[in-house]
Amino acid sequence: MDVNLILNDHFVLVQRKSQMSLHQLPKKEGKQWTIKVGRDLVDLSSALGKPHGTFKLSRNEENKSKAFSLVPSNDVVEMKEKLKDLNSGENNKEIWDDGKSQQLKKEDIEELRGQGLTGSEIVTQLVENSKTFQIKTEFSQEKYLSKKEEKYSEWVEILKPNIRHLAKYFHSQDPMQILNLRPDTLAMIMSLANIKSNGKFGVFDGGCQGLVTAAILDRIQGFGTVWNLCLKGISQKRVIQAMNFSPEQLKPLKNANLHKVKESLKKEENGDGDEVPAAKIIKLDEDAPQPLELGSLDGLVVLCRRPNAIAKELVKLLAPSGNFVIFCPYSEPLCETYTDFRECNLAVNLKLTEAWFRLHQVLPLRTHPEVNMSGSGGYILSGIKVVS
Amino acid sequence: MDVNLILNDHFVLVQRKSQMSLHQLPKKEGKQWTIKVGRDLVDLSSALGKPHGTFKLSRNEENKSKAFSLVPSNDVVEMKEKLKDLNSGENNKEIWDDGKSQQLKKEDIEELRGQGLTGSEIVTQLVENSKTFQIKTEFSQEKYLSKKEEKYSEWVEILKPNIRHLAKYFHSQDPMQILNLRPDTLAMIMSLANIKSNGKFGVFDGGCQGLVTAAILDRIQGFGTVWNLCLKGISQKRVIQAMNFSPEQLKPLKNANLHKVKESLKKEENGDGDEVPAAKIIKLDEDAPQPLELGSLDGLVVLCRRPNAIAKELVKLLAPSGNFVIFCPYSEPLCETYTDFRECNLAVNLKLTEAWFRLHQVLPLRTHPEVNMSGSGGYILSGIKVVS
Amino acid sequence: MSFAKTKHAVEEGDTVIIYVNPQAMYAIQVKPLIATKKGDMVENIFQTAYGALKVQELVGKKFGHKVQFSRGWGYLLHPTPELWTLNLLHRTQILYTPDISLIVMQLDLKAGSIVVESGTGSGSLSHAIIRAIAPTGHLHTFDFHQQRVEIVTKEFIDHGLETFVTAKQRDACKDGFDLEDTADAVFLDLPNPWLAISHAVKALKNSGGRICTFSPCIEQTQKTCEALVAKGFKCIETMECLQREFQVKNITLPDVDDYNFSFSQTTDKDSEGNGKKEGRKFRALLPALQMAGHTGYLTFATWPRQSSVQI
Amino acid sequence: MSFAKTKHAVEEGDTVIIYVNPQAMYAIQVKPLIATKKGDMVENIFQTAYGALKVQELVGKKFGHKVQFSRGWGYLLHPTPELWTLNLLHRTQILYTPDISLIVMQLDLKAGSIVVESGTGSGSLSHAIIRAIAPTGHLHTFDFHQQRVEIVTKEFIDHGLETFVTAKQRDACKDGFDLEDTADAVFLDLPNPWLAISHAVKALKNSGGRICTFSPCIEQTQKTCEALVAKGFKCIETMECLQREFQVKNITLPDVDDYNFSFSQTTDKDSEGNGKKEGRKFRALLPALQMAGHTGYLTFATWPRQSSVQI
Repeated sequence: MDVNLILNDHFVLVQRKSQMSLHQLPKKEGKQWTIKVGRDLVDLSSALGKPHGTFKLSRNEENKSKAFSLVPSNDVVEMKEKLKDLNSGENNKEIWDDGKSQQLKKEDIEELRGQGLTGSEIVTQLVENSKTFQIKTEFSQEKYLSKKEEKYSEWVEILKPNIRHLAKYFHSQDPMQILNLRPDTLAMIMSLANIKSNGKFGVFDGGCQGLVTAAILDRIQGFGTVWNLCLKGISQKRVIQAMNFSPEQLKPLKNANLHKVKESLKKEENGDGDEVPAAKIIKLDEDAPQPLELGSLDGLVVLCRRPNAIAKELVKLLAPSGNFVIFCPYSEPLCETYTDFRECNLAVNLKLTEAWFRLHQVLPLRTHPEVNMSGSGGYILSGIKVVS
Repeated sequence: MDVNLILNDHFVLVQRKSQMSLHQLPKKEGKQWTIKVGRDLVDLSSALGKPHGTFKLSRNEENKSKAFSLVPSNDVVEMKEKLKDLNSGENNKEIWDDGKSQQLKKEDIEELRGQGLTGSEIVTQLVENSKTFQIKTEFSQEKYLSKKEEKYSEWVEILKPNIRHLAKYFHSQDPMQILNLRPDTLAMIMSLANIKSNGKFGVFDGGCQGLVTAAILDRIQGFGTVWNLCLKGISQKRVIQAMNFSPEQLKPLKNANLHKVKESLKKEENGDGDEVPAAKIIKLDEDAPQPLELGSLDGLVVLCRRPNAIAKELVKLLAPSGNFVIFCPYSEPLCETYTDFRECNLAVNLKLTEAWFRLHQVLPLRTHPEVNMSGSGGYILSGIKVVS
Repeated sequence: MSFAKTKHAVEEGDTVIIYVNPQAMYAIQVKPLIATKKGDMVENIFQTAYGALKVQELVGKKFGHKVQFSRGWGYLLHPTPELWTLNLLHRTQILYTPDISLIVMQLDLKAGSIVVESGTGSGSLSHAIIRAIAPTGHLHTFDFHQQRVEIVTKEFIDHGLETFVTAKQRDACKDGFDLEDTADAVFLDLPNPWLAISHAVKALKNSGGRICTFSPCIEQTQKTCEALVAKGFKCIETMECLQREFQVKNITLPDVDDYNFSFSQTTDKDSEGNGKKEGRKFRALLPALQMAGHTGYLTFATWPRQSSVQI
Repeated sequence: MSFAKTKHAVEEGDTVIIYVNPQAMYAIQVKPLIATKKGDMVENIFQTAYGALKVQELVGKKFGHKVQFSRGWGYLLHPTPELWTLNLLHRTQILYTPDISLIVMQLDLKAGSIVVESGTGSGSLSHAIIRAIAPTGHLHTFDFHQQRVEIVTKEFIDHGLETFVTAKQRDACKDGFDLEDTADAVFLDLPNPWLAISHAVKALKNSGGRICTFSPCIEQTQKTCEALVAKGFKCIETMECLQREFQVKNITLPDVDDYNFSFSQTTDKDSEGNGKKEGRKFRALLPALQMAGHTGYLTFATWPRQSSVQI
C-alpha cells in the first residue's frame, strides 16, 4: 500500500537536524534537481529510486565545488563522538567570552566550504582554531558541537511526508499560513470531530492549506466520504498534495460548492413549495456527483478567522448528535459563536479550549523543558449538535 | 523590630499540612478562644505569649472530649515514619479497589474521635483495619498516609502572617475575593510598579482587600508614602489588618479621596483662573494632611474589574517616567485600556501579560508537576508614563 | 454495537449517552432487564438527577433528540470515545482526550494500523485507538490485572468492537507481548516502561514503526529515554500537553465597580447618568480558575526500518 | 547615582535609558567624554538607530520627556531594575523579571533585609534585590569569576548603589560566604547549588530565614531538594513561572475571509452589501506566537528558627 521509494513527481521532506524543507521531485525522469540544505547545495535527484531514509552528503570526486550527491547511509557519526578524545575543563571559570575565541573568520569558513571540505572537516577546523574549546566543560563542548551540527552535519533524512511531519513543518515555517493550527491542536480536532472510517465528514477550510482534510484522508485510508465545503476561489490543498496520496486514498474527497448546494436546495423548495426539510437530498455539480444532504454529516470541522456566521449555517449539514469543531486563531470570534450557539440551543457539550504544549529535553543530568515554546496554537470550540 | 510572640488582638495563620486558616486572637487577655482546625476543636488561646512555630495538639487529660490545647513542639513525627516497619507489596497487581477495603465506617471513626484519640492513633486504626494497606507498594502507602495526615496530623504551625502567606491564603480560599490576583502576579506588580523605599506610590484598590497596599507597606518598612486612592465607601483593608503592622510600618499609608482631591483642584483653578497645571499642589482632608500633587507619584497600581476610564485619570497623578501597573481579572477591559493608552501616546513599554505558574513535587523517583494548577492569575497592563 | 458504526436511532443492546448537563452525563446500555444485587432480573429503570428513565423505551429513539425522564429531560447522544472517556467506570487512572489525541496522531495511527497497548487500564485510550484503526486494523491490548481484562473485554463486545481488538492478561515487562514483526505502533503506560522496550522492539514491524510511553514522573521518562536510545530508536521526543478551558460570560458589573471619575470634567453627576449601565457590560473569556496541571510526560520515538528489510 | 533615588531631571554621571521602541532601548551613562579604543578621551556621542545623540546635552533634561537625535527622537527614561535587565551587557545568562519578582517576594525581602547572592552573574537580579532592601538592608553578592565581579562593582558605583552592596570574588561551593548568623535570605544560582547549602546555613540568621535556588535542569533541583531536606529546611517548594505576552490588534479581515453565506436567505447579494466591513472588524488579543518555555526551576525553603535562639 505505502510507496516507500523516492519517486519522480512526489514530495519529500528533507531534514538536517532540526531544519526541515519540503520539495517536489521533478515530474520528468532523468532531470537533475538541486536544492539548498542550509548553505549547502544538494542534488536531490541523486536519491531517486532509493528508499526514504538517511543519506550522506557526498562530494563528487571530480569537481569538489559542485552540489553534494546523496548516498544512502545508516552509519551516522555524530560530531561529539568524533571529538570525544579532546580535553575538557572542569568548569567555565577561566573562560571570558570576548568574542575573539574563534580565530577563523567568516571568510575563512566560506573558503573552506568552497574548497569542498565536508561538514565534519569544517567543524574540526573550527574546534582546532578555538582558543577556549578545550577548556570548556564537556557539556559546553557538546552544546557547541550540536549547534555546529545544525549547520554542517553531513547526514540528512529524506522523509516520506506524513501528517505528523507536515503539521509540524507547516507550523514551524510560518504558523499563520495555516491559521496557527498547531500539531497538538490538530490532534484534538481529529478526536473532537469523531473522525473515523466509513463516516461522512465535512471540512470548511478557510486558510489551513488542506491540513485537516489531508489528516482525515490519511486517517480513513479510502473508507468514507470527506466533503470539502467551499464558497469560492481555489480550495486549500497544499498539504493534500504534499501527502502523495494514491487515487484510492483520495477517493473519499468530494468538493461541494455551498452556493450550488443552496441553489439545488431552492429548486427543490420551489418544486414542492415547502420549507427546506431537515434532510433533503441535493444534487451537486460535476465535481461532486454524489448527493450532500442537510443533516447528513457525522462530523464537521470549520477552520477560519471569522466563523461566526458560517459555522451556524454549516452545522445544518450535521446529523443530530453529530460532532463539530470550530477552529480559529483568535478567541474573540469563537466567544461570539459560543454565545450564539448557546442562545440558539444548537448544541450540548460546548467547550471553548486552548491547548498548552511544550517539548522537553531529556538527557542525562540535563533534563529540562525546551526553552522555546509556542505561545499559542489556536482556539477550539467543540460540541455535539442537538435538536431542541 | 519584629514581634515574634503570639499576642492578644493579633492575627495568626494556623496551618495543618496544606490547610491554612486566618484568625484574630481575642482583644481581651484571659479569654478562651476556640477555633476549628479541620474537624478538630483547638483552643488557640493556649498558644498566647509563645513564639510562632510548631505546636502539638494535646489532650486535656481530665476531659478528653474538650478542645485540644497547643503545646510548642519541634519533634514532628510524620506518620510514614511511625508506620515504616509495616510490610508493603511489590506492585498493586493484587489490589482490586471495590470500596470495601476499609472496614472502619465513618461512624466508627467519629466515635474514635469522640473518645479523644489522637490523630496518629486514629490513623493507626485505619491502617490496621484496611484489608489492602499491607499489600500496597511503599509509594502507595506513603500517598495514603500523607492524605490521612491532612486530616489527622497532630502538629500545626502557628504562623505570623506575612505577605507571602497571606497572598497564598487569600488566593487559595476564594480567588475572586481578591480579583484572582495570584501571588506570582502580585510579585510582578511589585517589580513593574518599581516599588522601593522613599518613593511615593498610589494604589487604587477596587477589590483586592488591600493586598497590594499591604505588600508595599511591608516592602518599604516605614520609608516613603503610599496613597490609598479611593472614590467612595470603605477602603479595602483586610490584608492590611492581618499583617499586624506597627504604627511605624503604617505611617506611610495616607488616604486620598479622589473627589476631594478634585474639589481642591477646582478651587485652585478658580483661584487663579488657569488650566490645571501638571504639578499643582492640592490640600487634602483630615485623613491625609500631606499634599497629593498631580504628576507626583513614582509608581501607580490600579486593581479593578473595569479600569478603562479610571486608569487614564489616575495616570495624571504619576510623574513623567513613572511606572504604572493596571491589574484586571479579565483581559477584555485591559485590551481597551491598552488601545486607549497607545492612541493617546500616554506611555511607552506598554505590555499586556499573563503569568503561568506551576508547582512541582520533587521527591526521589516521584518528581512531577503538581496535578492541580491555577488556570489564571489575572492580567497585567504595565508601562512607563511619558510626556508627548 | 453502537461505537463501530454511526446510526440514527437506538437499537436494543446499544450503549448510549444520556446528557443532562456538563456535570451530569450517563453511559447506559439499552437492555430491557437488569440484575439486582441479589441477581434477580428486573425492569431496567435508570435514575437520573431528574427522575427515572425506562431504558427499554429508548429503542427506536433518535440520537441528538430529547428524552423524557419522570421529572425532566436530557439529550440522547451517540457514543464516541470522548464521551466514553468522560463516563466510563474508573478501574484505574485514565488518559484523557488531550493526551489521547496526541498519542493517536503521533503514533501515525490510521485505518489498517496494528497496535500494541499495555496496560489496558480502564480502556479509555483503547476506544480511541480502535476508532482510528478500524475497520482494517487491530489492537492488541494487555493488562497484568485479570479483572480489568475481563471487564474491558465485555465492554468491547457490548460496544460492537470485538473484531478490532484482542484483550489479554499479561505482565508485559516480564513476558512480553508474544507478537513478532507485527505492530505499526506500541503504546506503554506501565510503572517501568523501560523494562518493556525490548519486547516492544520484537513486536514492532521490521519495516519500522512508532512507540509511545506515558509516565507521570520525570524519573520514569529519563530511564525510558535512555532505554530507547540504547535500543536504537530515533527521533525521541518528550512532550507535555495541557488543556485550558474557558467560560464565556456576559458580565454586568455592579454599580460599585463603576469608576466614572475624571479630574477635568466639571460635573461628574452628569456623566454618571449617561449610558452608565452599558459601560459596565462586557463579554469576557474567563479561563477556568482550576485546571489539570499535569497528567504525564509523553515520549515518542521512531523504530527505524531494519536493514534486513528489502524494499 | 540614579538608581538609588528617583529624580526628575538628569545629572552628570547618571545612567539613563533612551527608549526608541520596544526593540531599541539603550542604557547610557551621562558623561561628557568617552574613551576610544586607543584610550583617547573624546566627546561622548551615542549612535542610535535614528542618528547621533550628544550625551552631555542630556544633563538637566527631564525624565519622561522626548530627546532629540540627529534624525529622530526617543524618550528619556529613569532607570529601573527592569529596564536595566533589558539593557545590561550580558556576561552570563541572566534572570528576567518574572523569575526575579518571584525570588524577591518569596524570599520575604523588604527594607532592611540582609541577603546573600551567589553567583552575581551580570547583576540583573542584584539590582532588584538592592531596590527591595534599601536603604537599611545589605546585599552580599559573590561570583567565582574575577572579571564579572570587577564589572558589576563598577556598575554598582555608577548606579549609586555601592553603600547597599558588597561584591566579592569567591567560589561559594568551596569557600562559603565568610558570613555567620547574618543573612535573612540566601539566593543560589550555581551549577551545583547543593554544595553550597551548608555554607548557606552558616550565613543564615539563627533566628531563621529563607533560601532560594535557581537551576535550569531538574536533576540539579532534585539534588538540591534532597540537600535541603537533609539540612533541616522546611516548606520546600519548587516552582516554574512563565510569562505570556499579548499583542492587541484591531483586525479587519480581507474580503476573502468574509463568509456571508446562509442556506435559508433568499438573496445573499443583499446581505453582502449591509455593514459587511463592520462584520470583518474586531479587536483581538493575540498571544505571542513564540515565548520563553523555560528559564529554570525555582526552589524555595524556610530555615527555621534554631532552638538556641531566645525570643
